[in-house]
Amino acid sequence: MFDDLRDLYQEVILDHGRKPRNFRRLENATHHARGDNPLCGDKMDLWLAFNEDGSIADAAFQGRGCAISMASASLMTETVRGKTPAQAKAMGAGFRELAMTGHCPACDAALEEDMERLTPLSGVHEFPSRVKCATLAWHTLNNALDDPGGKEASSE
Amino acid sequence: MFDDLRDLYQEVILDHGRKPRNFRRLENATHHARGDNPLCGDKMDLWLAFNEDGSIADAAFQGRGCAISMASASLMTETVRGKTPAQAKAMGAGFRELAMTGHCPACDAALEEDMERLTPLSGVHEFPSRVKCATLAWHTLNNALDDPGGKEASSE
Amino acid sequence: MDGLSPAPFDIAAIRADFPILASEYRGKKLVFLDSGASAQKPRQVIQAMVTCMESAYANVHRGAYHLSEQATADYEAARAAVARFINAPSEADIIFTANSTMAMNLVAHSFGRGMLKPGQAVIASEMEHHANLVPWQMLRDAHGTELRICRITDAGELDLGHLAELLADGRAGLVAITHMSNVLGTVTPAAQIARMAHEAGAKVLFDGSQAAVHRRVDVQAIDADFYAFTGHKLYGPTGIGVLYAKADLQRAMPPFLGGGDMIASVGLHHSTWAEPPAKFEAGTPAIIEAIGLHAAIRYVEAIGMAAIEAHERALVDHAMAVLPGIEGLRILGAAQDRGGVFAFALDNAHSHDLSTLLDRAGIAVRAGRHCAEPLHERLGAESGTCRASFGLYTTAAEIDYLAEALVSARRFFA
Amino acid sequence: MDGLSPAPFDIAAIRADFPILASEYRGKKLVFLDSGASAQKPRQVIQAMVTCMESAYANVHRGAYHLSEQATADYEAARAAVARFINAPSEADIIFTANSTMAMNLVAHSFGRGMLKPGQAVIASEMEHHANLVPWQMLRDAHGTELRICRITDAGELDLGHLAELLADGRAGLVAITHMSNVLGTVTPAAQIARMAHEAGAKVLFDGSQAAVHRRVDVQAIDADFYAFTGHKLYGPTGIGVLYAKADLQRAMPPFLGGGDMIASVGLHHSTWAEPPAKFEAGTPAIIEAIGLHAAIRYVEAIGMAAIEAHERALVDHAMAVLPGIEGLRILGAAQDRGGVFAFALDNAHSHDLSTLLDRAGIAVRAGRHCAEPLHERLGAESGTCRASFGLYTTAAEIDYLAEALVSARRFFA
Ligand SMILES: Cc1ncc(COP(=O)(O)O)c(C=O)c1O
Ligand SMILES: Cc1ncc(COP(=O)(O)O)c(C=O)c1O
Repeated sequence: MFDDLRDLYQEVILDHGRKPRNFRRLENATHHARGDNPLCGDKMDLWLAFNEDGSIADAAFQGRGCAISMASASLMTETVRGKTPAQAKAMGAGFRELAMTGHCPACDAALEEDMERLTPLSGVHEFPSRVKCATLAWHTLNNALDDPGGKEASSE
Repeated sequence: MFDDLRDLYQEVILDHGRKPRNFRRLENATHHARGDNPLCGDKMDLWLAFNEDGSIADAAFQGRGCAISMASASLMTETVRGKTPAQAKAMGAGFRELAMTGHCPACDAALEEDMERLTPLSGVHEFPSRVKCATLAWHTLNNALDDPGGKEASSE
Repeated sequence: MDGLSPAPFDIAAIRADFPILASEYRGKKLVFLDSGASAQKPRQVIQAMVTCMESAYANVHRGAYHLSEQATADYEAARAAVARFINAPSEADIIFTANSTMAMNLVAHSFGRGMLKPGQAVIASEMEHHANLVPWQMLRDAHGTELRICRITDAGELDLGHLAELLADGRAGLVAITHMSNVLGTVTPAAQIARMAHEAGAKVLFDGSQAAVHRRVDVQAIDADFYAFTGHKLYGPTGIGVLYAKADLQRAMPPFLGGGDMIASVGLHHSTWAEPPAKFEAGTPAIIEAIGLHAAIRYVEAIGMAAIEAHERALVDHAMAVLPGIEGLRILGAAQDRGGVFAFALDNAHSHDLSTLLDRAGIAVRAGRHCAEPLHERLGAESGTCRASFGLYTTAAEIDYLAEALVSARRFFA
Repeated sequence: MDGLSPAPFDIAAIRADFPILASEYRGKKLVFLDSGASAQKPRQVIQAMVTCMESAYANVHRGAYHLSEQATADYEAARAAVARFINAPSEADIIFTANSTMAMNLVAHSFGRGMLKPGQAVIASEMEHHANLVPWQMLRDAHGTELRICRITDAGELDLGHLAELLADGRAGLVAITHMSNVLGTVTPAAQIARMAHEAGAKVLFDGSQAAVHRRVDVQAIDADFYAFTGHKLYGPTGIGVLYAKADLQRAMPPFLGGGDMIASVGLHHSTWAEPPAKFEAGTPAIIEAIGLHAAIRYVEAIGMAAIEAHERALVDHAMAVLPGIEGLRILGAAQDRGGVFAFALDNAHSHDLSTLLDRAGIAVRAGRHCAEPLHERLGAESGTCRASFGLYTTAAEIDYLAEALVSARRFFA
């Protein structure tokens, strides 16, 4: 009945949605933020720890949400590891573009490989009310980077 | 251009409108009320004095208003003279009926002659927003009779 | 058949009155199960609004020319129709607002700030829509009233024993309770609640946003002090709501918004207020929308509220026969008396994912917490539910189709 | 003609867009000179509302199904169009309300009670509509602010010297002034008023209910903090108004009404608010009406605000050339900069009688004091005036016909 939705719910999304990676509280985190999607009431906590060179050593999250938002957060925690804050933000910008339009012409070669890991989520662009589910994790990441103390982000 | 409006603005109305009778403050009044038509902002003061037998000895008014409301007040002060409060109220009820419907089947024979003096105003029934202009004086009369102290009446 | 029987409930003819129900999207027929959020509009309502704008439009209450007199008469006729619809003693008891949220806020400001004293309490319940909860929180914070929350049972019914406890100290000034839950479908025993409130010296406000659509409401029979509902859920346009308020309360309450039409006279420094209900209707009212609401009331009354209620009861019975058999499906609440609204969750699908799937099947349901967060917490459904809600155009076949789609959805996420 | 010239102002084509203008009453063609109270609606607006109800209707912001996504997109597109229309920096600066009266009341509550301190002053003027006066009286009485009234000159212009005096002690927190008088047509020097207010540390609110219809408004150019207008005067439906408010003020202001859609999260006892502008839009908004307003904005922009202004200027010039010659006719005010609105009185006819006569000639004008009692007192016109106000469909021939009717009316009452 829903075969044409396999584009949106690709196997990797269902998999990350069911078994999100890095789904835990990060004890040695220096940065934390809370994300909130008022539309569905989903919430997530994101923690970051850094290497001495300033790159992200570890990212982990906890929360509840739909398959899309869980998968997006899970994939994000995997892809931002080793990135500098600037790189992570650039990826977030690219991802938002991807989620809203289905592609990201601005994503330059340096990001390409990492962005590819995120492309399974590009199907949301056809579902305007679901775009926020996909971008919530990345909004929360931005907030954690800008304000380590833990301000609330919303995916508006 | 406005010949068909002669039904509403009969000569007697234009005459009473221009030169309202009993247009004065009544020094020996025992009853007073103030009437107010919020739609056009017109206001009037009505005073009553009584005979020993309880009938109305004198009625006078002051205020500003359109030709209809001035004429109606003027005619009222003339017709209520000599009436008991109950009779005056019955006339008021009859007049409201007249103003709203164009006739007053309920007006019994006793009132007939006095009501006839008021029939020039029956034309207002075709002008819903003007009915209040015609009835304001009678509302104010009711208030003066019920509450001699001078509460505000509105023609709603 | 004798002449007094209600007209048979001709669902095909009714559906033909709603142009949008014939629409398709991605090759799927629209199955609209979100009438509880806002109902679709029959052509009679659309036509009434068009006619007003094409041939009888002007501002009301202000003009002495025939077009304005006509519009005023039409607007006031809508008020009279609303009064008859809920059996208000007089059309003067009907205040038009922008929606029921504004109706509740009007009570919170004019009655709450104007007539309740700091230290008095407002009682709401765990199953209120945010529109009947947030205004009382704001009143508490601004005015120093207390907010007390009446519990519900696990079945989703109001816990009347708890209500009695909350009323016991006599400090409650207002009981503000839904007449029908927008999540559980629970219909509350309004007459009994009003009796309890009145015996304890409190006034009572019913949020009838849902109830007025599904049942015949009689504000005198239940002895409501305030009763609120909203046009767009009753097959009328957006932009118009209703507050019924008893005449003596309207007289005693200070106005809410200031402006034109609500005054008797205005000086630069002091003004006096118009008589109710004008006192509570500041500015140009929703004229076209009142006329649309009038047409909507005419529409449902031509069918008959009893017939509508019977139709929806049959749909609920059908849904409750068909759906609980679906594996992994949880339906919230189990009230004895329930209207055509219910929330559900699938054990392996988030409400948001589920609604995306159902949408692809053509089925419109709401996902989330339906402006009732506390209720979802109370029932252990923090991450939301899907909600199906019926209109007078809903069919049993649509419910069967929903059931089928739910079975497929569960398989999809397996 | 180069491609950049505005389309010629084709009055016949424009009039053909307004179905009601073809109507007759008692054999007289409608001459509608009451657009200042509420304008008539072009078929484009009517059609947009019909299309919404027939094929794209659902509640907004709440559903994850395509119909609701569509309605949400349409509703938000209306917000974006309003933002462009008044050159707001962002669509997030636009709050939809029920009308401009509610917009002013929102400011009185959220900014007035929320951010002004007792003892601070609000400055309004002698020529305000009640909607921009009564809320400040009510705020004074509830919150302890002072209300100061800026005088106008005999010509009906704002007395800027007096405004400077009222601002001098630095205690004013808000200047709330009309951008165009609904009685005199006076257009106020908004940029200058804002500059004076800001230099004295006050915010400024413009009541643009009339101005937005007759002029291109640029809230950034005049540096308005708040700007209010109303849909039904701009050829849109009733039930919808607009409040522009600067982003930092929106963030700082507490919400006004509580309910759904204006919250971020709700607990039984505490709630947090959504981001602006949602924070100020409680409950189901006027969806169909926002879509109608969008169509109205598209309509006037296709003609061009500059062309509309030029047309109305020509009409005012024509009226001021023709009417003052009529014996016994007084026209109120004589501002340098005036829009298509003017009030008049005949020496031997009360405004109410006069409007009844004009109505019989097919001419719709308003009689009374036009929700501006204090202004009428100020100008020695306590018993009211008639007011003629122009729309983009008004013609010079209609003004000539008015002049003719006034001459006859004077004779009638002679
Ligand atoms: C200058 C002015 N302000 C405010 C208003 C009030 O507008 P509304 O009745 O749509 O709230 C009007 C119109 O009545 C007006 O002309
Ligand atoms: C029970 C209940 N109360 C209040 C409301 C608010 O109605 P509106 O959004 O029209 O103000 C709703 C609908 O959203 C509702 O279902």
